[in-house]
Amino acid sequence: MAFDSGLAVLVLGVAVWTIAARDTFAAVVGFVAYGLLLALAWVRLAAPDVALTEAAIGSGVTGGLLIGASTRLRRTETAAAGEEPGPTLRLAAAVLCGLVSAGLAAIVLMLPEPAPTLAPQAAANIAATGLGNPVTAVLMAYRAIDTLLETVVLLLALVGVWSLAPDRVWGGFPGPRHHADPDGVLTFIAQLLVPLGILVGIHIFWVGSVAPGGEFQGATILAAMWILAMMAGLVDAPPVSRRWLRLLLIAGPAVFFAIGLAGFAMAGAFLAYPVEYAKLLIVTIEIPVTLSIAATLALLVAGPPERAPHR
Amino acid sequence: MSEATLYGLCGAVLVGLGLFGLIVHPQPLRKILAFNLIGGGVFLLFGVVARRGAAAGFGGDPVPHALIITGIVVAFAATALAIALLLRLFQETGRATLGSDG
Amino acid sequence: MSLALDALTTLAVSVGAFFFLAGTVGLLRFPDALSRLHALTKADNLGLGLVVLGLLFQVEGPFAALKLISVWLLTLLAGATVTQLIARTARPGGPPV
Amino acid sequence: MADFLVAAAGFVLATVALGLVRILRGPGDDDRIMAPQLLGTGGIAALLLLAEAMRVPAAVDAALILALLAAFVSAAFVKGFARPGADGA
Repeated sequence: MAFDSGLAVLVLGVAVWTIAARDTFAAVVGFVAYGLLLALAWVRLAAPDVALTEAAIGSGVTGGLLIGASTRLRRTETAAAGEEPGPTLRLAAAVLCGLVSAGLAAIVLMLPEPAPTLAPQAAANIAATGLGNPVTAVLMAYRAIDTLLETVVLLLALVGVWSLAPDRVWGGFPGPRHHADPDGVLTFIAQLLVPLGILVGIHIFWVGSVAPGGEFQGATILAAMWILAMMAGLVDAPPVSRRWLRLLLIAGPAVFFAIGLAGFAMAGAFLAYPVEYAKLLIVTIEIPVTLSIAATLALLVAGPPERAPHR
Repeated sequence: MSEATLYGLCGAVLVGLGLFGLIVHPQPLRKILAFNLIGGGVFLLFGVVARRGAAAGFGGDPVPHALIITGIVVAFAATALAIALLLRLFQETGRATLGSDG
Repeated sequence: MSLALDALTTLAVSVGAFFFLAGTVGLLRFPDALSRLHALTKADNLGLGLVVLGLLFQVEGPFAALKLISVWLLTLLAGATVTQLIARTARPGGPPV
Repeated sequence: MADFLVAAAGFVLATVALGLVRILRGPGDDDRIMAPQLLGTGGIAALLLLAEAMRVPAAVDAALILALLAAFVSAAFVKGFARPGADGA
């Protein structure tokens, strides 16, 4: 309990810092710390699957994305300083936000007893999926349509990002070209970490069927390693018009959707799996989904095309 | 007070803090940061509901856990899109604020 | 037997925690960025190593032990190289990254 | 044993938090780019201790992820600083 109180105070402390820091870069550093502390909180709340996701996405990849943006926008900081709202507006905002917090806190204190739960249903039906991890079972079986739509949402976000490219570079390379310095430290780090990271990513994905982990966490690590290789200049980002890239991006949702449709024939409903093949089908979906998510996340971080394609 | 309640109260305060940042910061990047803070708070509130639903040998209700994981990934996608929009705005106008420019 | 193992764990983890404290003290007291970086990485990596050592007395099975050791090795490798990178950036007029 | 390990995790976290205060205050960014390194190591130690204390082996996987991504975030930091504002725009 003392540990939890201390952790909660720390989380609130870095949150206040993230809001109050003068310098945007300092605020981003606070946000990375926030994600990491939340990952610890998720372990304490007996949600290791969420802890893995938070450590990978909430802190890691989002942190990398925000840092890139904050260093690019550095010069605009002073210009924005004059546009801060006056004391009256700040006070009104503080009162409003205090009320929102108080309302939510009251709800937390008044949550029904005993708490409603779907855990017994999940436990009763997990055998039908052949999986050992209830969270993966929920993601891939009972709420599979959510997960299918989520992969589509990621693609839509990527289409949104790409659509911001100026016409002359449409279909070109995302982000600046980084050049590898053969003796550089960054090159060395990338050469060292990328293979290890790919291994860890596959491990996290693979254990997801029986233990905490799964396609989102594994895919995020793979994405981070691809971005690291791009930053170090070991590989260039592919032009977004490449056919193999487009195929890679839609492979996951397409296979997911196809097996979902096959569910009508095999088990009488969309995304229903026949019991004897459930695990095989789920893994068949998960492998392309992992690769597609990894590619989508990496390209979301890489941003819209900035350099015209070679012709 | 149980530890779940403690984290729930923490989540409630985080939502308020993030909302405050979202309102008072003029820079869009700070607003994006604040929005992600709110997200963390909301997920924590969800996690408390999950933790209280511990049953059948699970440490928490797996259904909210799955929803939180979905939420974290979608929040990332939204953040990436917002940042791309912001950088494009900066590229076009040389400014990175949304203020009244007339 | 388990009492002896527990005692070893307590000892190693305590010493490890002490090194984390030492790292923070260095961070607070040292005068410039490079020496603070030095204090931070050396002391904290040693602290983490001792924590891992202490936990090795508790784990069941060689696979779990191997995993703990690989977490430490990965941290060491990544830490050592990234620290180089940070130091080059922190040092004015240092060689390019 | 579990109580001791949780207490140790709390202690490590507290020292890291103290260091974080120093780093975040700056004034320069030289110190701030150390933050992922500091947090990474301390966070990994806390996660490993909690994994054993609470019998959640998956927290070791979280530590593994953190070890990788702390390096990734540090690299992103340094990359951003090596050419401030040089790219894009």
